[in-house]
Amino acid sequence: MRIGYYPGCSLLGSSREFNESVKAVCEAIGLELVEVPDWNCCGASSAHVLDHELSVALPAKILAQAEAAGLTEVLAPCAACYSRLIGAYSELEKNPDHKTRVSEIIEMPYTGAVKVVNVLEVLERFADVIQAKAVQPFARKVACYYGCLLVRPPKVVNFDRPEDPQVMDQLAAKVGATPIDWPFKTECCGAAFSVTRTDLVAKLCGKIVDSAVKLQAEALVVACPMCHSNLDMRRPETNAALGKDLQIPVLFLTQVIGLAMGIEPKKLGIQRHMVPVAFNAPTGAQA
Amino acid sequence: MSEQFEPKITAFVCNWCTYAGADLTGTSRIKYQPNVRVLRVPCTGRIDFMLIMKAFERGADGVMISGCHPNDCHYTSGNYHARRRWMVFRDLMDFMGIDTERVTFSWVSAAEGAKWGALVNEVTDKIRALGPNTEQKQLVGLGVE
Amino acid sequence: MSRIGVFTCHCGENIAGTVDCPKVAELTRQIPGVVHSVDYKYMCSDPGQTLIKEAIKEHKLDGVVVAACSPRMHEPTFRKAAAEAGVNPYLCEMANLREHCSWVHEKNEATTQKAADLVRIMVEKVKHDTPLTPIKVPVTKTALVVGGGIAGIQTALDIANAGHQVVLVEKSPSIGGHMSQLSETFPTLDCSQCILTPRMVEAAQHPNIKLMTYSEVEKVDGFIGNFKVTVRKKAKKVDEKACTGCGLCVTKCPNKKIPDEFNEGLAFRPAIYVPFPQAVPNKPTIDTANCTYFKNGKCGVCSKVCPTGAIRYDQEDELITMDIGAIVMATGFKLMQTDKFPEYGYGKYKDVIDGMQFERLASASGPTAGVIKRPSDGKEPETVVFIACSGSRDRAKGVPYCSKICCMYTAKHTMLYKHKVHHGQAYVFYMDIRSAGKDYDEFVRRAIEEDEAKYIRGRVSRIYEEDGKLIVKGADTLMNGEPVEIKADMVVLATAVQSQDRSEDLAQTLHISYDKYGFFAEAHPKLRPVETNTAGIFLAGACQAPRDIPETVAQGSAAGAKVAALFSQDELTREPIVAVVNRQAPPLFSTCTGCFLCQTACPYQAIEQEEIKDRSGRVIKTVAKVNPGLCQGCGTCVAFCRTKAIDLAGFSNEQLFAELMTL
Amino acid sequence: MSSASHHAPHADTLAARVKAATGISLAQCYQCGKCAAGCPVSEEMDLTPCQVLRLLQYGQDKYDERAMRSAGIWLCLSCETCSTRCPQEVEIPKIMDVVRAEALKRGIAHPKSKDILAFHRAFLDSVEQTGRLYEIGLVANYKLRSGHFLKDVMLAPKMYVRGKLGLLPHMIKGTAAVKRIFKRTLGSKG
Ligand SMILES: Cc1cc2nc3c(=O)[nH]c(=O)nc-3n(C[C@H](O)[C@H](O)[C@H](O)COP(=O)(O)OP(=O)(O)OC[C@H]3O[C@@H](n4cnc5c(N)ncnc54)[C@H](O)[C@@H]3O)c2cc1C
Ligand SMILES: Cc1cc2nc3c(=O)[nH]c(=O)nc-3n(C[C@H](O)[C@H](O)[C@H](O)COP(=O)(O)OP(=O)(O)OC[C@H]3O[C@@H](n4cnc5c(N)ncnc54)[C@H](O)[C@@H]3O)c2cc1C
Ligand code: SF4
Ligand code: SF4
Ligand code: SF4
Ligand code: SF4
Ligand code: SF4
Ligand code: SF4
Ligand code: SF4
Ligand code: SF4
Repeated sequence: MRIGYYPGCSLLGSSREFNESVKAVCEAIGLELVEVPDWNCCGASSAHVLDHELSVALPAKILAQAEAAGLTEVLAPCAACYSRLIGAYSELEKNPDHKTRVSEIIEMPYTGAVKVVNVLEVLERFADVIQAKAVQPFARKVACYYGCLLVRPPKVVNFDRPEDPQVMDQLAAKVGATPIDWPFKTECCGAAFSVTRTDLVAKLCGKIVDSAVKLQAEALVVACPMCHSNLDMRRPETNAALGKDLQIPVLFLTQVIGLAMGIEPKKLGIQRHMVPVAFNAPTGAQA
Repeated sequence: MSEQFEPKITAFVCNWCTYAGADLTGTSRIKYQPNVRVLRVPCTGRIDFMLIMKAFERGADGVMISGCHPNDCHYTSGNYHARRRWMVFRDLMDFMGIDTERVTFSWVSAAEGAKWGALVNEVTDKIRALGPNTEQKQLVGLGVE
Repeated sequence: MSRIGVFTCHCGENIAGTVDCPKVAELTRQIPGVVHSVDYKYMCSDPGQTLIKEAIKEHKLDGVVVAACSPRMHEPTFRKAAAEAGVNPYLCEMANLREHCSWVHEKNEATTQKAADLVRIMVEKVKHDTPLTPIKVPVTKTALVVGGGIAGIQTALDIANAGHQVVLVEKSPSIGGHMSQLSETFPTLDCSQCILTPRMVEAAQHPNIKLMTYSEVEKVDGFIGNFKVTVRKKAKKVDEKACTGCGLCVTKCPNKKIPDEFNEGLAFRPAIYVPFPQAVPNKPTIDTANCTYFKNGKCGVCSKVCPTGAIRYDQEDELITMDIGAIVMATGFKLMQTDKFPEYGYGKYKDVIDGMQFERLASASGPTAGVIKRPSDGKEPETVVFIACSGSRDRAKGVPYCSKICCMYTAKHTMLYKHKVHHGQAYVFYMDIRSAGKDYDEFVRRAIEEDEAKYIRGRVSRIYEEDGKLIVKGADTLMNGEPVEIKADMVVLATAVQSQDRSEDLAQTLHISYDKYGFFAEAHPKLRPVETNTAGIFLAGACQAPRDIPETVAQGSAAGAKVAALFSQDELTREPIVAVVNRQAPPLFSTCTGCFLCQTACPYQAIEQEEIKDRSGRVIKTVAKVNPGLCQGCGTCVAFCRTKAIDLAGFSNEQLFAELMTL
Repeated sequence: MSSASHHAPHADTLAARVKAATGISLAQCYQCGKCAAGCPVSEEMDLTPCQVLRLLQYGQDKYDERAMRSAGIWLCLSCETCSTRCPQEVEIPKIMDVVRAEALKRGIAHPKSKDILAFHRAFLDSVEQTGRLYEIGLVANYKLRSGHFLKDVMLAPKMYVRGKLGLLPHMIKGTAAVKRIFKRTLGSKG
C-alpha cells in the first residue's frame, strides 16, 4: 500500500525524530510513503495572520503538486501542517468557485482530488497490524496529548471527538501502554508562540505537564511537532514557571509504537529529545 | 390621447385575510381607484394557473393575488403552496407571452385595510403604465380552459 | 334557464350616496337569467327580508343575489331568509357593494358601473351554484387520551367529569409522568407527589375512565367523531386481576441490580417491579429484557412466591381496537442526555447530573431519602454549580429554542439545596433568567436574595475533574468576560427539553403535524393552541412544546373542554364547502388518474385512496377520495389536480370560470 | 446631540468587513462568554474574545478602533477552542484575523504586536525566499526584526547537537513560483 507524504518543514529540522519514526513505523507496517514532489511550506500559523489568501494558496500548491503526481491521499504527520492543508481543502470544497482563483495564483490546476489525512487516522487503519507487531509492549502509563489542531475545528477535520478524543489512546493501548484518563488532552500548549511569548507557552505547558505527572503518567505522547517542542524544548521555562522540576519525557506516538515493535531507538530519534527519555530499558520493559 | 387608458384588474383574494382586509378598507372609508374586481376564494391555495390565464384571456390587464401572510394562513399552508406554484407559473406565463409584471402577489391581512387601498392604487398605476394587455389576443382561441 | 332575483340595497346613504342603486337594479335586470331586480333602502331590515321572501315565492326564484354589504356581515341573514322561502341557502350569494365599492370610491358613473359588475359576477356564480346541504357526521362519545402525565390525567378527568367515556393510554407501567418524579414544585414549593397522587388515584377509580397502562397506540383510522384506534397492551406477564399488589414477588426477585428509571439511574430495582411506591396501578410488571427467566428459562422465583398465582410468563401482547370520537395527545417530553455534552465530559463524570436526577436526590421518596448526596461517593456536596441552558439555545450542538422551564427549576434547585445543606454554596451560570409567570420572578429573587445562590452571567466552557473536584470554567460577561473558575463537588445541568423519542412516528400514525424538533404542531399558535390541524385531535402539555405544570394543566383542561364541547353534539354539522372527486356512473367512473398530488397538498390529510373495483371485485384503479369529515374546504387540492377531477363545492372551477366570464 | 452624529453607525464598519471576508455575522454572537471562559489566553488579554465581538457589534468607529488597538487580538493562538464550543457557531479566530489585518492596515496595531509580527514576517520571508522554512534563518531574521537577540541563542547549540538545526536552507525548485504566490496575495495588498 502507498500513500502521499508531506513531511513539512519542522520534520526536516526541529522535529527530525518525528520524520524518522513515522518512516520507520510505516516501513514496518508495510505502508509506502511517496513524498509530494518539490513541496513548499504550508505557511504554518504565520500566513493566515498576515493574509488569508496566502494561507490558502500555499497549502493548495502542495495539494496541486500531489494531484499532479497522481496521488489521491496525502499524509501530513505534523498536526500544524495537517490543519493548514485540511483547512484549505475544506474551504475550497465549500466554495468551489475559489478553486479557479487559487489555480491562477499557484499556476497549477487545483481540483480538490487529494484528501488530507493525519497520522492518527492512518495508523488507525493499521491498528491490528500494529498490535500484532508489538512484540515488546510499551507497558507504561502514558498521557496522550492531542493538542488543538488534530481535532479542531470539528466541522473541518471531522476526526475523532473534539473534546476528549480517543484514537491515540486506543493506539497506545494496542502496543501495551496504559493511557490515563485526563482532562488536558486538547488544551492548547501555546502553539506558535514558542519564540515570541515563551512566558505564555511556559504557563500553558505547565498546566499540561503538571496534570499528567499528577495523574502518574510516565510519558507524554504527542503527534504534533509544535506540541512536542513546546512540551519538550520549553521544559526549562515550564519548570521555572511551575517552580518544579518535572522530567517526564515527551514522545511521538510513532516512537512509542516503534519502540514496542522493537525498532532500534536510534532509528526512531529517541536521542534527539531535550528531556531525556530515561527509561532504563528503551524497549519499554519496566525498570 | 384624449381618454386615458383604464385597466381592468381582476383580484383573487382569500376569504380570511385579504377579503376581510378589503372590507376594512371600506369601513375605514379609504378611497382607491375603481378598476379592480374582486373574486373571493377560500384560500390562495385554491387559485390555479388556469384561473389566472382565463382572467387574461377575458381581457384583464392585470391580476392580483392576495392572501394571508406566511404562517398566518387560515388553512396553515395554502398560501405557501400558492407562492411555490407562482414560481412555476411565472415561467409558464412568460412562455405564453404574458408580461409577468401584470401579476401581483401580495399579503394583506384582515387588519391591513390601508395596505389594500394603497396596493390597489399602486397596481392600477403600474398596469396603466404598462398599457392594455395586447397579448390577450394571442390567448383567445388557444382554448385556455 | 335559471330564475334569479337581484336585490340591491341602499344601506341608507351608505351605498346610495355614491352608487346609483336604481340604475344598478335596472342594469342587472337585463342579465340573462335574472327575472326580477329591485332596490330597497335597508335590505337586512325585517321589511327588506320580507320583500325578498315574497319575491322568491311570487317570481318562483331559484337563485338570489343580494347586492348590499360584505358577505362577512350578512350572508347568514340572507341565506336564512332564502331558506325560509324555500330556496337552498347556498343558492343565495351577496355582491359587496358597500365595503368594496360605495365606501371606497367617489360618486360617479364608474362606481355605479363597478357595482353592476359586482352583481354580474355573483349572478353568474349563482347560476352555477348547486344546492348543498350541511354535512352531518355522527359522534362516538368516547375520548382517547394518549399519555398519562399530568396533562393526560387532567384532560381525562375533565372529560370524564363532563360525563363522557375516556380511555387513558400510558406506555409505561404507571401513570404520573415526569411530575411524579419531582420533589417540590415551583413557584410554591409544594410537594409534587402530594398534589399529584390524589389525581392519579381519582383517574384510576373514575367510573368513566378506562386506564390502559403499559400500552401504546398502534393504529389510527377514521376521522373526527369516528376514529378507529388500535392499542397494543403490552404483556406485563402479571395477571392484573389476580394480583393483589402484595409486593412479595418484588422483594423476592433475586435480580435486583437493574438501573431504576424512576430514580434516573441513581438506584436499582428488581426485574419484576412497581416503578414507584405510589404507582397507579400499584401492580408489578416483569421487565423481560432483564428477567433471568426470560433470558435463560431459569429462576421463576416470583411465580413460586406469588400467593395468588398471578404471574403469567406466557402472557402475550394484546391488540385492542376501539371506536373513539376524539383524541388528546399528552405524551410529554424527554430531557437531553448528559452524554450529548462533549465539553462537560460526554456524561462520564458521575457527579455531573441533570435536573431530573437532582429532583430525585432532593425527593423525600428518592434514593437518598431527600438527603443531598453526590452520586460518586455519597458525600454531601458543599459547592454545587448549576448550569442553565445546557443544550438549549445552542444551535451548534443542541437545540436553538429555550426550554422554558429550566430557569425556574434551577432557581428551585438552589433553594432546595440551600434548605438541606445550610453551609453549602450554589452557583448558577446563566445567560438570561426567564421567569415570566405569576410569582415567578419573585421566586427567583428569593433564591438569590434569601437563599444566597450566586448567579453568574455566562456560559460554562468546560468541566473536568481534578483532585476529586469538578473544575468548572466559566466567564462572567457582566465583568467583560472575565474567566471564572469554580471547584465544585457536584454540577447540575439544566438539560434541554426535547420531544419524546419516536414522536414523529406517532404523529404520522395519527396524521397530525409536528415541528422540526418533533413537537406536535398546534393548529394556530395563538387562536387554536390546543387543536391540531386534524379535526378531532387535540394537544395537551409538553408534547407540544416545553411547558411547566400550571401551563400543562391549563392546556389539559382546555383540551378537555374542547372534547366535551365536541361531545355535546350527537352529530357534527359542517359547512358543505368541501372538495369532491368526481364520480360518474357507470360504475363509478372518475377522471382521477390517481396521481395523488392532491393528497400531498392537502394540509388536513383529508384525501384518501380508494380502489374502484368492477363487479367481479377486480381493482380497476385507485383514485382519490375526500373525507368530508376532515376536509376544511381550502381548495388547495383543486389547484393541484391536473385533470380537474377534484373540485370544491361552493367554489368550483365552473363557478369561478363563470365569474371570470363576466369580465 | 453633537455626539450622536459622531457615533452614527455607517456601512463601512469592521463588522461589515468581517461579514464580507468571512461570511460571519456579528449579530450571531449573543454574548454568552463561553469563548472567553475556555480561551487558554483570555486571562492575558486586555479584551477577552467576547469583548472584542461586543465592540464590533456596536458598528461604530469608536468601538471598532478600540478592538483594533487591543493587544489581546495578537495573543489569539487560533487554537479554535472558542469556535469549537461556541453555541452560535461564531468562528472567532477568523474574525481575529480580519481585525488584526485591519489594525495593521490602519497602522493602529498595538505595540506589543511588534514581536509577534516580526516573527510571522521573518517566517514568511524564509518561505518566500526558499519555499520552505529555514529555521536558523528564521531565528536570525526574527532577532533582527525584533531586536531580541539573545533569547533563543542558548537553545540553538543544544538543538544543533541533537541534529535539529540545519545550517543550510532547503531550496525547492519552485521558489520562483512561490515568490509569485506571495506577490499575488500578500504583495497585491500592499
Ligand atoms: C427537572 C425538572 C423539574 C421540574 N420542576 C417543575 C416544577 O417545579 N414546577 C413545574 O410547574 N414544572 C416543573 N417541571 C415541568 C414538568 O415536569 C412538566 O411541566 C410536566 O411534567 C409536563 O407534563 P406532561 O404530562 O405534559 O408530560 P410528562 O410528564 O412527560 O408525561 C407524559 C406521559 O406520557 C407517556 N407517554 C409518552 N409517550 C407515550 C406514548 N407514545 N404512548 C403512551 N404514553 C406515552 C409518558 O410515559 C408519560 O407518562 C420540571 C421539569 C423538569 C425536567
Ligand atoms: C403593547 C402590547 C403588545 C402586545 N402584543 C402581543 C403580541 O404580539 N402577541 C400576543 O400574543 N400578545 C400580545 N399582547 C398581549 C395581549 O394583548 C393579551 O394577552 C390579551 O389582550 C389578553 O386578553 P384578555 O381578554 O385576557 O384581556 P383584555 O384584552 O384586557 O380584555 C379584557 C376585556 O374586558 C373588559 N372589561 C374589563 N373590566 C370589565 C368589567 N368589570 N366588566 C365587563 N367588562 C370588563 C375590557 O373592556 C376588555 O374588553 C400585547 C399586549 C400589549 C400591552
Ligand atoms: S343589508 Fe348590509 S348594506 Fe343593506 S342595509 Fe343591511 S347592513 Fe346595510
Ligand atoms: S406476589 Fe403476586 S399478588 Fe403479590 S404483587 Fe406479585 S404478582 Fe401481585
Ligand atoms: S423470574 Fe424474573 S422477575 Fe421473577 S423473580 Fe426471577 S428474575 Fe425476578
Ligand atoms: S428556561 Fe432559562 S435555562 Fe432554560 S433554556 Fe430558557 S433561558 Fe435557558
Ligand atoms: S390530483 Fe386529481 S387526478 Fe391526482 S389523485 Fe388527486 S383527484 Fe386524482
Ligand atoms: S379542500 Fe383543502 S382540506 Fe379539503 S381535501 Fe382539498 S386540500 Fe384538503
Ligand atoms: S461563545 Fe460564541 S456566542 Fe458566546 S460570546 Fe463567544 S462568540 Fe459570542
Ligand atoms: S482561537 Fe484565539 S480566541 Fe479562540 S480560544 Fe483560541 S486563543 Fe482564544
